[in-house]
Amino acid sequence: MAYIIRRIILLIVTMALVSLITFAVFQVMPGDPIRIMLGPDADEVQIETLTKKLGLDQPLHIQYFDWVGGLLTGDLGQSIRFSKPVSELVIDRLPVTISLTIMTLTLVVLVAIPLGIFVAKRKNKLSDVVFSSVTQLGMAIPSFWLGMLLILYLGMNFSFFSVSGYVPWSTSIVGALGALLLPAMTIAIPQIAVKFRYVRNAILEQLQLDYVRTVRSKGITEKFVMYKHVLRNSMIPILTIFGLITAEVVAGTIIVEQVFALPGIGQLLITSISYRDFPLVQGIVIYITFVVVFINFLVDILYSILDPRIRLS
Amino acid sequence: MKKNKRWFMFISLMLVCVLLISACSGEDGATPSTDAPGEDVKEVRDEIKVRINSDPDFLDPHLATASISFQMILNMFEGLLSPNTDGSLKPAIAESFELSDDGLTYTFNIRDNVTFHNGEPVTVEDIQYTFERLMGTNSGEPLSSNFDKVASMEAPDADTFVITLTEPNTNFLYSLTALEAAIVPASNDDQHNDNPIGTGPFKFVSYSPGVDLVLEKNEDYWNAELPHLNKVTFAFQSDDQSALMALQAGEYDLTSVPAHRIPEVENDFKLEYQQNNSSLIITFNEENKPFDDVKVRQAVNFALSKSDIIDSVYSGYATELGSNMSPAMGKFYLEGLQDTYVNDIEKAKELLAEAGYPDGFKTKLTVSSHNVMYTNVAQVAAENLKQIGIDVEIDVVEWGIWLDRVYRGRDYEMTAIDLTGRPSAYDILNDYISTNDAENFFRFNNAEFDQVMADVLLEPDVEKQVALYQRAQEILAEEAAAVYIADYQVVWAMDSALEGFNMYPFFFLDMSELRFTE
Amino acid sequence: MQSPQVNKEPSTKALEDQLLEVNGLKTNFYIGKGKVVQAVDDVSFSIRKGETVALVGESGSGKSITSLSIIRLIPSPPGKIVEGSIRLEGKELLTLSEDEMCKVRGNDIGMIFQEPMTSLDPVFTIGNQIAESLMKHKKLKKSAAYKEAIELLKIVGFARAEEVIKEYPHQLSGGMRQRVMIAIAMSCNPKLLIADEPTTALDVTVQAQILNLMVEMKDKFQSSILLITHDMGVVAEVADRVLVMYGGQIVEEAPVRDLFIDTMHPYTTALLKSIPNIDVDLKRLDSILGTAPPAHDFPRGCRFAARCKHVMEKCLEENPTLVEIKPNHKVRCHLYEHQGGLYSE
Amino acid sequence: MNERDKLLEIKNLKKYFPNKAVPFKSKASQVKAVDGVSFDVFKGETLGIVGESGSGKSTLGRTILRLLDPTDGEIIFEGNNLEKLSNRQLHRYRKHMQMVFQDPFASLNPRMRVKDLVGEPLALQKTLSKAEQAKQVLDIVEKVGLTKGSLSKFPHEFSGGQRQRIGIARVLSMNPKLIIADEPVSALDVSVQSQVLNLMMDLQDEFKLTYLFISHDLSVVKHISDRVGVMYLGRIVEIGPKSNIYVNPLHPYTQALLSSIPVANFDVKKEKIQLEGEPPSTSNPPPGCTFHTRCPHAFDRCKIERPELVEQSTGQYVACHLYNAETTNDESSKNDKNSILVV
Repeated sequence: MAYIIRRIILLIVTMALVSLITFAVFQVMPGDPIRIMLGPDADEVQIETLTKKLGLDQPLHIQYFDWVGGLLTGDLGQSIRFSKPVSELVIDRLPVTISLTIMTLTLVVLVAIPLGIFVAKRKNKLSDVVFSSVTQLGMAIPSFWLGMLLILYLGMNFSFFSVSGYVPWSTSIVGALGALLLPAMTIAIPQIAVKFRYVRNAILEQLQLDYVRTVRSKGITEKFVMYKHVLRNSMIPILTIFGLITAEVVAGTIIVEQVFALPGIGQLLITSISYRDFPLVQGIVIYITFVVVFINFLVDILYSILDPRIRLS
Repeated sequence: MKKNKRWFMFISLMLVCVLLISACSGEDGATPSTDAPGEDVKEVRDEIKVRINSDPDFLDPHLATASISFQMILNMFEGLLSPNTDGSLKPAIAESFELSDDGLTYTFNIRDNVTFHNGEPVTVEDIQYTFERLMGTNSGEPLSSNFDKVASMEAPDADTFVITLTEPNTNFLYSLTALEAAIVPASNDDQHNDNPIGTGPFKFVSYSPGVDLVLEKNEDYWNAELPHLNKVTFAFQSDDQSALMALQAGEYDLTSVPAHRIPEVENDFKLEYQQNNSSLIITFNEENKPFDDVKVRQAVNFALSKSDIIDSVYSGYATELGSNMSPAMGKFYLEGLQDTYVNDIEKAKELLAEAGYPDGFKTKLTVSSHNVMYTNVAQVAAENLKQIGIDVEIDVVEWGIWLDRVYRGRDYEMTAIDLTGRPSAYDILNDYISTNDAENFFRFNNAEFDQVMADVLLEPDVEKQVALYQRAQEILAEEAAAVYIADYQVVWAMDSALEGFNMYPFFFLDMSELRFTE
Repeated sequence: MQSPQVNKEPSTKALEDQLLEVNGLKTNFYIGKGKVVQAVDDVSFSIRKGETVALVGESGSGKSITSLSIIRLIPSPPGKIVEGSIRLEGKELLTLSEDEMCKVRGNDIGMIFQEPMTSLDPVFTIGNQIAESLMKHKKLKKSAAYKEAIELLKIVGFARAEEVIKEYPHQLSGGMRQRVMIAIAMSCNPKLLIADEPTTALDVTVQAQILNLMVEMKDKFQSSILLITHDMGVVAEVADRVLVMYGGQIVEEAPVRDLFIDTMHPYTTALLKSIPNIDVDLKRLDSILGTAPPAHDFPRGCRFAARCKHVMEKCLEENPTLVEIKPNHKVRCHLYEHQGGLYSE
Repeated sequence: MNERDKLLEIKNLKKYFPNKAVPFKSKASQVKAVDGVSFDVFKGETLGIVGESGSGKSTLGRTILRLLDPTDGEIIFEGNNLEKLSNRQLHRYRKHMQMVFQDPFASLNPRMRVKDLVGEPLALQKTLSKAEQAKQVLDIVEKVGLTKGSLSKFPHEFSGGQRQRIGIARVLSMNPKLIIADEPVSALDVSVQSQVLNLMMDLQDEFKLTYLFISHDLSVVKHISDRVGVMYLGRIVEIGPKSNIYVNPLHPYTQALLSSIPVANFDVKKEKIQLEGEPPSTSNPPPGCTFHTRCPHAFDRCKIERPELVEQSTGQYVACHLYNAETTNDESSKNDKNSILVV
């Protein structure tokens, strides 16, 4: 209980800090949201009317405290750029980003772990060396470029893959898969290329440990040794890494959503920053902070599920 | 084993989460693109997906100002009049009008069978409401300065609407198109942005920020023959590369294509080249040294090679200009001005020396980063200007900063920008340049130009108007108000089965006559 | 796994009561750069049914590798059994397939290791880890295996066995974990229990308990024990027969009493003298000078020669063979060769 | 024996650690690693401290050296109470007390050559010329039985026994009065262990060193020590001359401990005292005598009252109610004895 309270306090402090930093950045960033939105063709009269109407004539710190005030009542405010409530915009886009994140993580887990095991079993053999080289390559690939490649080779040749836009799961599961698979692969492939190495090393490290010898001495076959004991134990360090990549994946979605025209949080964030949409930026930043802290929390809980030493201490 | 149970619980929990999330996404959204070419066999397609670079600023036509918004929403709205593809006007909600001899009173005859998308007929009260809203009569929040000189408005009967001006304005009719004054229903007050209702050939279905704007056929459109399409989806995609791929994958039916990528699409898609009436310029802050001196501006004009820029930035798909006015404006355009400053380095050096800068000078060219076009132009220009000793530092800034610093703050030396096309010759020449325009960021100041622009508003005779507009163009060229480089073409690539693609001298993707032929 | 070259000649002591016969065992480690560590070099010995044999040596002498070779758990690579024969009740272990070997491990041979703190899998319950063996070898159902596990825990001295099966290793002390290890090793009534330094990491008072328990278990299950240790005290108290290893080879083999009273090999002698004895007051300990030679670079002659007080010229030239000097007392030393004829064939 | 010079006096020393595993709890959950320990160390002697894991013997050594801050109690070195010294003075006294660790490798900088490892303390504190320094380093290195050639080698090039020699050389170069050796030979092979023990004894004679020798190995402690203290759960349960402790142990724990040692003696079978269970946790020690949970002679009083160290024979003190039953009648004499804990 105390642990959960501490977590919640940490979450609140982090969110407050992040929002303050965002505020500070906006303080020094030039650019008037109304003008950016309307462009040079706007009628001055109209700009004046709108600025007043949206309260943007107020100094930024007043806007900030208004926003904080709203936040305390659960109101994230109104987006300037889209003339819609921030919460509505964020919630509309959540399914996309969350689906993409979960799909990416699933891909990473489903590929990196078996691949890591595969390579660990063949330590220092040819396949191990080959995959290590692939790692180097994987780390060097920029994700937008990889996205383009995937679009060119998969998107263009298989109508199953969609190269642009999003189809909600409720409309068509196949459509949603088609829309998300390429972007998920785009984020996942470099992650897999790097992370399977960690899995390999975690497993190799476990294989060195005394308990493995004990298990073997009981006459347990190598398959069981690997999948029941070693893998389960390796999950603890692996989980740490996967907790970390979640943040990287969320960051990855920002670029990939641009490339694939996916209407997710990342795309919204970029738009909101370039349009100086202060309430929207704050809303998204709060959301992302929440997600990252929440995932860390989840990882901690998973730790305790996996590791009785944590659970029972 | 107990641990397996715990794992199972965890995995099911995750699954439930995913399902819940996806269920929330629910309701609407685009259907999957099962309409890939070749898949449907017989039926002629009646739905189209058009790629647009970014979201509209507002759906409320009175709030919207970005040209990109009108590109879409003009399909939903009409004014009393409508622009034609050649820059002239045609009747719309007003069937006809009369102008009094003193040029002050406009009497509009309202078309009978026009209804709003919500089924209500258009009444003179709605028209009255529209103009009052724009003028801020009741709210005190004016949304346009176009109607400052309106003396009165009245509706003597249900089919007639009369507007009286305080002084003649030959450009006034251009304020009555949907670009400036879309007629909207009074009953929809306060909801124009969330649920836009107009009288145009298409009606609003949904808008998902960052995703798309969906319109559908207005079955009760007063012109019974139009439109042809049942559904139009404007999908937002800012990245040209991705858009091109989506076009090739059959997910988009229509998109603009950067000129240098035309070879990739010209075999499989139908291309249309829109002379879009926008002028790419490099201009100066003419209040400060050295650009307050006309000789310096002329020297820059002589030094810059328009053809270099057109070739390198637009792959040749552009027309050289001599002033703001583009050949797209037909008779208003003065032919020949583009040759006022033919690339001549010696001449440029001479002028610079006369102005007191025999060794040139250092300056800064500030451009926005939101379109690579500006940076590309700036690089060519900097190369050109180096030849006459002008050392140009290129400063690339964010669009918001450009607007703040250059456009509004006028805190700059040189900049490159394109001025969006307008249907009205007056607007093209007056905006940004005339000293009575608040948007004069060049700080151009020429008494004769201002006089000509004032005279033209009072001149009822069209031929004489043309003469005045042409004089204005001459002044801009002579005074080297800017380096008028080119009207670049927007190249549209579309499904080859599409027909009826109309092009206007401003940003408008007219969907009303568009249809698939097979 | 490539099967090593097997000595086909029949065991000289193919007696009925022989449980384990190790013959000419040779295990190498290939540590790169062409270096070969001869961790176990031509080791032969046997264990009778019900007998406790101690394998004594300092670190690096090859005693642990010998035990791991027997159950074929040498980390491979880099280790490899290159020669020899290991027979359990006459059945050659080195030629068994990995699957068949798995049926021997835990079933015919149980093993206890030195590090009770780390030798149990930290994420599974005690019950699970005991039952795993039972389910594999005795083909018990899960519930039956757990029931049996509780019985085993009671036998090894857990009063609250029902609770302990639900606990995790970290909840137990070192001594308790070693009891669990014994329970696991004994779960399938193995014929041979290999205990690799089972009490080294434990406190003296606990060590005594564990040694007692092992002896009890041996009697109860009628197993034999191969006890690997460096503690001469433990050897004296528990073992019937002793094998002393040095430099990967057995240098002396004798019944426990003989070894202590009629010590032959200079290394064994020095070893015994260098240990402080609680019952004997010595002003100074005898110590063996120098250190053991590196296992990847043994000298040509006797491996102990460089540290031996009685070193002769011959010792530097020729490595002596293990010769039976007295009944059941063998030694690998040139000093005894002149009297060796009696018992060496 | 009072005339003997006390080098070090420890009075009621306590070292408690917060128990991190139990958050939000009061002092009750402290780990009492050292719980009221008092003894003296005389000049030139070796005091052995034996105990099983968790008995607090290592913590005791570290606390005396002030590597850990004591929770309570006094440490008096050559008559100076270390608690009352300023930091600078403390620093000076610390030089007189040095520690030899179980794992010499962990305490030797792997990137330093032997000559620098050994010479570093010399360079710091003495006004010697380079040549004199080098000579002194060589002297010390040869004293501990290493060759001149080893001077320019790195620690990893040595075996465990040799590393322990380097560790000892390094300590010797500080010219200490007291060396606290914490399990100095338990990581070594038996043959090497005897070399190091012999070395330590030789050095003691030569340099008039005083040792506090901490080990779990009763045989080793017996061999090297003059007096022996037995620790159990943070307390000293018995302390006295080696001959008394090993021949006539009084405390039931000491007795059990001694009888548990496996020995090679085939003629006389020793009677074994088998202790049940393992030592309880220091974070939750039993009340009264901490040994009562395992003691074959425990009676009611043991569960309630903590026994104090009482002298039973010359220099042999035992903390056990079995022996001071009679003193309970005479409260005053008992208190008297408690005030002078050590000889």
